Amino acid sequence: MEGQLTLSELNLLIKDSLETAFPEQLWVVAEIAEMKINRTGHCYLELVEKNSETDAILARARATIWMWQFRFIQPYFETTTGQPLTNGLKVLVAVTVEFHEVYGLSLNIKDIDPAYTLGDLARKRNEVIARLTEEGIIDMNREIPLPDIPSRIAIISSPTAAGYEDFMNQLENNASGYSFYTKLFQATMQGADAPRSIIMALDEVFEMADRFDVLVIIRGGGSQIDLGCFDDYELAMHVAQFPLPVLTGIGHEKDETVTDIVAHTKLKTPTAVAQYLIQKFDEAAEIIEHAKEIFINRVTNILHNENQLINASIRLLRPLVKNSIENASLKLRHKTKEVKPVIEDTLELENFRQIKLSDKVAAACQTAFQQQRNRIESLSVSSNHNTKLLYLKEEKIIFDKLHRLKYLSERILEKKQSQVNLFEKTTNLVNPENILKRGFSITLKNGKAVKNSRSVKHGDRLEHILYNGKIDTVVEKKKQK
Amino acid sequence: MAQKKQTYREAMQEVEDILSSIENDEPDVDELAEKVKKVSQLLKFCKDKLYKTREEVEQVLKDMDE
Amino acid sequence: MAQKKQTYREAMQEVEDILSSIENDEPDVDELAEKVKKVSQLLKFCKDKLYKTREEVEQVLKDMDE
Amino acid sequence: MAQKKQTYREAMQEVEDILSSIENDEPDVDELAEKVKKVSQLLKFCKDKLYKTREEVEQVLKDMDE
Amino acid sequence: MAQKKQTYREAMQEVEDILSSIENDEPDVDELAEKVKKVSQLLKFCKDKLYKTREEVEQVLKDMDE
Amino acid sequence: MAQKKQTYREAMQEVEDILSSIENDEPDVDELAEKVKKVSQLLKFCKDKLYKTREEVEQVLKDMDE
Amino acid sequence: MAQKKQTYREAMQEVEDILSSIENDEPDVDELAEKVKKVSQLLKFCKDKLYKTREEVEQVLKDMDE
Repeated sequence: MEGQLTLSELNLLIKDSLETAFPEQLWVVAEIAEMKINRTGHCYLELVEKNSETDAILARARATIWMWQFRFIQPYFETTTGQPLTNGLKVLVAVTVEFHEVYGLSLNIKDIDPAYTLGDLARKRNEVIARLTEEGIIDMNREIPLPDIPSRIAIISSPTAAGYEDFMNQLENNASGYSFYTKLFQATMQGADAPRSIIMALDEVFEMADRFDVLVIIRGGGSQIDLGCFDDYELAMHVAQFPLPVLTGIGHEKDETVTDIVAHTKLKTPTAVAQYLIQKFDEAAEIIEHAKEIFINRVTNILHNENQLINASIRLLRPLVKNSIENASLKLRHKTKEVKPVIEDTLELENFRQIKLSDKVAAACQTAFQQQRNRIESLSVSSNHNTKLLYLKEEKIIFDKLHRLKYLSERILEKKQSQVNLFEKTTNLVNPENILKRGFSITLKNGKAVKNSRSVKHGDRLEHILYNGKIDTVVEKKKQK
Repeated sequence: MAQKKQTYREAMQEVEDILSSIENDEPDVDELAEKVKKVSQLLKFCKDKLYKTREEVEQVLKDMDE
Repeated sequence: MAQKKQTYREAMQEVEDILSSIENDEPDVDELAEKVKKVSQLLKFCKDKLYKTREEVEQVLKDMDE
Repeated sequence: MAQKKQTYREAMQEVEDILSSIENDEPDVDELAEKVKKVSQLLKFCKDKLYKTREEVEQVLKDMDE
Repeated sequence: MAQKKQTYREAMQEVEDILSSIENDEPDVDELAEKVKKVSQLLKFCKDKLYKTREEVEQVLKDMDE
Repeated sequence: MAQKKQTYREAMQEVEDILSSIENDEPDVDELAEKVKKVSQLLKFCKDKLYKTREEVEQVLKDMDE
Repeated sequence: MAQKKQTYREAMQEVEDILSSIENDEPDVDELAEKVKKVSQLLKFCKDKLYKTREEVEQVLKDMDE
């Protein structure tokens, strides 16, 4: 049949077409499905593209990194990403499309851009973290309080791992002689099986969680970059929700795994975990010692202070008491001193009052005399001695009375005298003797006065009484009127 | 004796009486003489008494002045 | 005796009374002499009393001053 | 006897009263001497009492000082 | 007897009262000596009490030091 | 008995509380000795927890196994 | 009897109160001796209590170190 081509002719034709179609190298995104390195150092890979939803494979291609390129690419990649160039990684590779008549289509990888992978891993990791966060469990384990002394330790590790041995050595030979109780739960700690294996171990620990204070996940001695399994969502979810605080010592230098993130405390190595635990004990011991020290100090202080207080009170008491007594004594002395002037003043006052009263007596007498003087001033008795005035007045009264007496007496006596004189005069008038003096005479007859001449007869003998004598006669003749 | 006891007033009364009787009764000379004598005596008595009284008063005043 | 108990005031009152009676009643000479004697005595009594009082008061005041 | 029971205060009051009566009332010769004597006695009594009190008080004060 | 039960404070108060009464009231010589005696007794009582208190207190303080 | 059930944390909390009370409250000599005893016991208990866990747990496990 | 039940704190408070009253109040001679005695007793009581506490505490602390 015309136009028939041999397979080689076809393949050559394909080869030419491809070379024409893809003359330049191309940057292609793919996932490493499988990767092998042969003895000569060439790297053979299977690249795929998966549906991000379903994981169904959409495309597949073989690829090769020749030894001389791989020698540069691999370390560069791993150094840059911190990840081994391994299955499951998404990579951005610079490829030339090659077609070999015998081996078929193959992509020759000239270069890998680690930045892309890094971004992709980060994205994936971020997705896991975002999911855990969204589910609200990312901090769950961290929220479990770590016991002050995490002494009962469940360990998930590979028994043969050097890291486990380091961990145990560290714990058992701790310098302070702390006592730890450990129990190992075995698990595969690397590779694709690791998550499942570790989850199984977790379930085992979970069954007896109350016997332990803490769970330690340690891995050691393996590749420093074979840690993708610890970004596994399932594993991280289990760790996050584990009822005991989880300490990780997975052993890597750079970015932490998601397991580290959800763990209670992430440490770099198993030894570091052991040291961490010992450190917790050290801290506790220190706290106890510190508490003891503080306590002893405080108690000692209190006792000392109280003693000081008592002594201070004793020291205070003496001056206070002395002061108090001094004050009382002073007050008493003052009071005593106060008595004398008060009394003396009083006596002085009284004495003064008496003197005043004596003066008043004299003054009153004087006043009395003065009053008398005023009353008899008209008598014009001149005396400067007021005190004598009373007497003078009375004397005057007496004197007056005497003179009144004299006057009255004399008046009366005069009157009487004149009466007597009158009577005397009258008497003188009638006195016969005085009549005789004037020449009359009394004629007696027989001793009796002759009052009438008729009683005389002739011849009667008559006696005549004259002044200074008598004469006898005889009647011779009688004449009658 | 009677005269000693007789007061000045009695004496003066008697004088008065006697003088009255002289005036009214017109005694005879004998009587008159008697009466006059009596009056004289009485008046002397009164006069003495007056004098004595005066003496006394004066003596009293004199004594008081001393 | 009665005079000892008599006061100065009473004595002076009596003097006054006697003088009054002399003035108004015109006593006769017998009484006058008696009354004069009485007044004389009373005044003497008052004078003595007055003198004595003066002496006494002066003595008391003198004593008081000592 | 009465003076012994009489207090200083009463005595001083009596002096005051007597002075008042001497000053204000008509002085009476009969009573003046008596009154002055009384005042004198009272003042003497007060003086004595005051002196005695002073003696006593001074003794007490002296004793107090010791 | 009354004084044994009397406190220092009361005694001092009484002294105060008595002095006050001496100072402010009309001085009463009759009671003054008594009052001063009383004050003297009270002050003596206080002095004794103070002395005794001082002795007691010093003994207690001395005992405390031992 | 109570201490056996007490956790390290509770014991330390109690120590803390007692320390706090000693520091902040008026020092109470009356209770001090008791508090010291208590703290001493608590600290001993806590210290034992550091050094005797293995024996304890192993004893417990042994008991459980039996 | 009362002191047996009294706490150290109360006793010290009482000491404080009494000292305060001695310092601030009008000196009270009547009560001073009693107060000083009381303070002496209280301080003795406190001192004894403190000494006893110190002994106890020191024993406990010694035991703790072992």
